[in-house]
Amino acid sequence: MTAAPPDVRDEELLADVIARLIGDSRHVAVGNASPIPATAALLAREQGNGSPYVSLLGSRAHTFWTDGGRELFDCAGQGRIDVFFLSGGQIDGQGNINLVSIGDYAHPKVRFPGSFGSAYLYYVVPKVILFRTEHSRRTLVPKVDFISAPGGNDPNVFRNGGPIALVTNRCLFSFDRAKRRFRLQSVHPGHTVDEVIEHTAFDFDRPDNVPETQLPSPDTLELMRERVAPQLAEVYPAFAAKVFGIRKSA
Amino acid sequence: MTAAPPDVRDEELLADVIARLIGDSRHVAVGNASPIPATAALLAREQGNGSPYVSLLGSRAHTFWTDGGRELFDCAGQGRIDVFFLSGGQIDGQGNINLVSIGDYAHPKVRFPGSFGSAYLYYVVPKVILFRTEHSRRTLVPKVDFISAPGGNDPNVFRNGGPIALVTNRCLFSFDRAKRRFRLQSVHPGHTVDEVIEHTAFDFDRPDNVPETQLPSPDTLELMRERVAPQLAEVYPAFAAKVFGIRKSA
Amino acid sequence: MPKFTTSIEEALTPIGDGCLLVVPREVSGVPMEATRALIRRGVKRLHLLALPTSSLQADLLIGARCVETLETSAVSLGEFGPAPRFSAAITAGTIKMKDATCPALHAALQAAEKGVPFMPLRGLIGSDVLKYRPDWKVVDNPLGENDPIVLLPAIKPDVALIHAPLADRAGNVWIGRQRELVTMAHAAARTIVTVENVQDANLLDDPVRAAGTLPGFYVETIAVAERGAWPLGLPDVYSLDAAHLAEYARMAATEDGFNDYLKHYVHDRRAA
Amino acid sequence: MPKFTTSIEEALTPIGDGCLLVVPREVSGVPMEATRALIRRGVKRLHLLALPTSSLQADLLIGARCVETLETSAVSLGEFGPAPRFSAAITAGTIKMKDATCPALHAALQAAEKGVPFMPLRGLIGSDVLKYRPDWKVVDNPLGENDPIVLLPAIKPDVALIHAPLADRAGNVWIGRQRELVTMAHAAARTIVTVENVQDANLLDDPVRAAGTLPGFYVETIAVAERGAWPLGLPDVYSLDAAHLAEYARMAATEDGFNDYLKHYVHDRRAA
Repeated sequence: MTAAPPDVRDEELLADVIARLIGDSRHVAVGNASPIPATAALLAREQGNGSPYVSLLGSRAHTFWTDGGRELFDCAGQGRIDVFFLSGGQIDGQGNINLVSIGDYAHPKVRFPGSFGSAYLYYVVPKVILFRTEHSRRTLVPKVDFISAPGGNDPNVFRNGGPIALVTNRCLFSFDRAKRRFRLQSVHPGHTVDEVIEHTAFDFDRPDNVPETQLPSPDTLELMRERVAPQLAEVYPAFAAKVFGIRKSA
Repeated sequence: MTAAPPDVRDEELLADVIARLIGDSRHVAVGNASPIPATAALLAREQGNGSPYVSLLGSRAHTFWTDGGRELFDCAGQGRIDVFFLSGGQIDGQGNINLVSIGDYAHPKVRFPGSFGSAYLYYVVPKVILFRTEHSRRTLVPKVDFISAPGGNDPNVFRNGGPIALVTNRCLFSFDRAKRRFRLQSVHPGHTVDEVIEHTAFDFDRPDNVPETQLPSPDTLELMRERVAPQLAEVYPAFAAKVFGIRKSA
Repeated sequence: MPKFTTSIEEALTPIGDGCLLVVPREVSGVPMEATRALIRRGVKRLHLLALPTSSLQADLLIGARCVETLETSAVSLGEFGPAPRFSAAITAGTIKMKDATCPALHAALQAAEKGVPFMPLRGLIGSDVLKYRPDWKVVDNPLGENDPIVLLPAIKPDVALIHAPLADRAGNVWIGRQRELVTMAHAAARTIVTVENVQDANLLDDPVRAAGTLPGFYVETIAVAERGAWPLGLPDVYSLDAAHLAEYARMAATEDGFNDYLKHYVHDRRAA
Repeated sequence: MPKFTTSIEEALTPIGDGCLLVVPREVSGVPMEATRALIRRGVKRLHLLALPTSSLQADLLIGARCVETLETSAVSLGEFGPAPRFSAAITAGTIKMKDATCPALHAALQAAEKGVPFMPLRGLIGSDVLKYRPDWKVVDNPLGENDPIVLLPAIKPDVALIHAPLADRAGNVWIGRQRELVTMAHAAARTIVTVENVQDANLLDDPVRAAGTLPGFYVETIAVAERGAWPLGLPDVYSLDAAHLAEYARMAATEDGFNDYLKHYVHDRRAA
């Protein structure tokens, strides 16, 4: 992905897309090793004059936890986390995610770290944003080999959360919880619908005319570069240097 | 109760009786405002060279809690409290205790503070010692008006604790969990079996010859007066002064 | 996120008539100044949940007719005797009493803290505490066999009201060992805090202080109330006012005496 | 009550072959020196429960063939990549894996802490995590209607093994914000602690320190292990050794490389 206008970096575009998905929320929690979602959350906070409250789980400075490892999950169970991010070694067309293994679970070909908190948070966080930069038939599959967390449930199952969108390096999908299907919302500059279809192994809905993903506005870019980047540097120094530092020195 | 030998105080006799009931335990917890059970627990610890571990719930200095009000109950649920003390506005012949009210629960004649933790601790603490100095037909009744906690349960109900004895100002009863009945073990010096029968409104078993409650040995009295009393003074200064302080200055 | 209010009255705004209000036991820091402010305002029909017991606070609110339902394991003035207005209200049948046992209330709030609909608890079976709690249900342990066990529905208070020694400007509150205050705040929709002092340094920046800190994230409003637990004590800060509590026990023995106490120590005191 | 041992090896005596051993996540203080001592001793058939995840500790124990069953929500070296010995053991089928999700492990230990046979948890239904856990049961919420919910049986570890910054002579251990260490100690039959330092002053005598203290009452044995979490970090004390972890990831990529690592950093290091 190299075709965004020269003055907008891919990371900036993706962070802007995610910030718009976050929208008007009270509390966004971002998992470890997620610099782009972290950028988006901090951007949303700048745009909202301090709201939403942002927790960066990777960092001690940007979290308030004092009740041990259970507090994040208790907090979500209390309805106090509105937005969270999940990914997957595989993601399928029904919004199921796989963080466990490829092949037969009993004798897997590939083993991933594990499901972490996904089998709970996917159900109780109202807006879960799926983020996977690698957009390929290897990652976006018709059916995951292992369901760490399902995209939906029968109506009698208690669930007040789930996926709202899937953001990749090529496009933005929204997720229709009723139909349990993704819908192509926009294609990032420099990419095409045919390319998205070619590299996506699951079926998805799309309008006749798929718009191009909107570029960050000049104001948004300035906020990201001037206000967000310095905060980010505390938790993701390498990322902040690579994405924002260079430009600053330019 | 005034007839114990002049050199042994009633409180000393009762504490010695209770200390023998505590016997060989790991952890004795004593509730608020219980100076005689506290004396007994500290005496047992002196006799056991530091074992059992003693928690005096009234005092911050003599408890280790750092997990809030639930820790006492969690600790008991973990099987880490071996001996506890309970009392009752009414205690009946089946070992049921009443800490709530006299008369119809919906329109009581007398209201007591409430059941506290008894409806849980009575089930999970292996040795619960009932202690009620007032031994009368008003307190020791055929059937309690309200069961804060029952003396026993059907065999299928999870229960690894319950009453082992009832200590009053007149005598010591043991409790037979299988029969759910009290048995008169000994009558304190200066009291008689007929007197116990007269002042007890529930039926109880008794041997043909009821022994007199054994007096504290000279060693025990010395331990109580020299080693226990000073520790006690920290939590129960008035009691320690009245029971032990006077004698010391004598 | 917490709002610092200049008056205790303003901080208490979220506590409306009929509020399900959870308050802590005497040794955990009881917001007595806030309690007097609620009585002055004339709050009505409280469902008061005292975790797991109460003393002067419940007796005052009951005597002042602020309480419709009381849910707790015991109310007593401890060494100062029974709680006279509580006893009078129960025998007169003027409040609805939901008798409980301490661990059941802790567990029911932990259920709300964890976002689960119930918590199991041992004990209780065969007691009249259970008999008079139709909301508590005995089921056969689904993971066991012929093993009856009680399930307690989660309790989600509208408001948790607590008093603590110290807060910082970010609204973090130091609660020390009083961990049930954390559970109360997690379980309740909103938490109101009065504190003795406010410091500039952020409590979460000091790992030692942070260990005993309730994050401001959970706090709605904060007001300063020096000696805000008086005449009760605040653990590790000041002890209770024994003379005053003895006077309360004496005055509150009769309704007239209690009303004199209210006039003198709750209403006039403010005017002065 | 806790026993201070002069050697870490002696402190670890309660951990026998087949032990159900619970250990904390990387950010809560991982007893790595104790882990190396267990490997040197050649402990076998551990049921390792990592609350709720693990990194180097699980990978080392698995590679050294100390683990029969692993129960956790994830194993990874984080920024240093996947956990190579874990991945190899799973694909080779040499360990029994009980996949979980973080809040389920926290809840199952809290059940043991509270002495209840199970805890309910939302989520999970429709996931393969649940499908492969026959010990987790879906029931219809007895307090609800047509409301399926998962019940998790309590987990009572034989031993909890933790590393903390500080203890006192009475065996009280300062754990700060790492509250799951308290839950682990409450849930486990026995708790073994290694610490960086031991101080004379009793931690419980200082209300500020006490708030973050695990009482010695729950502790079986304590040994001093300076930099006992190395090469991992200890929160608020020291950070991880990135160079070493990168070297581990490189060496452990193959079994031979891993064995060289064991020889050099676990076995010889001790001899030296």
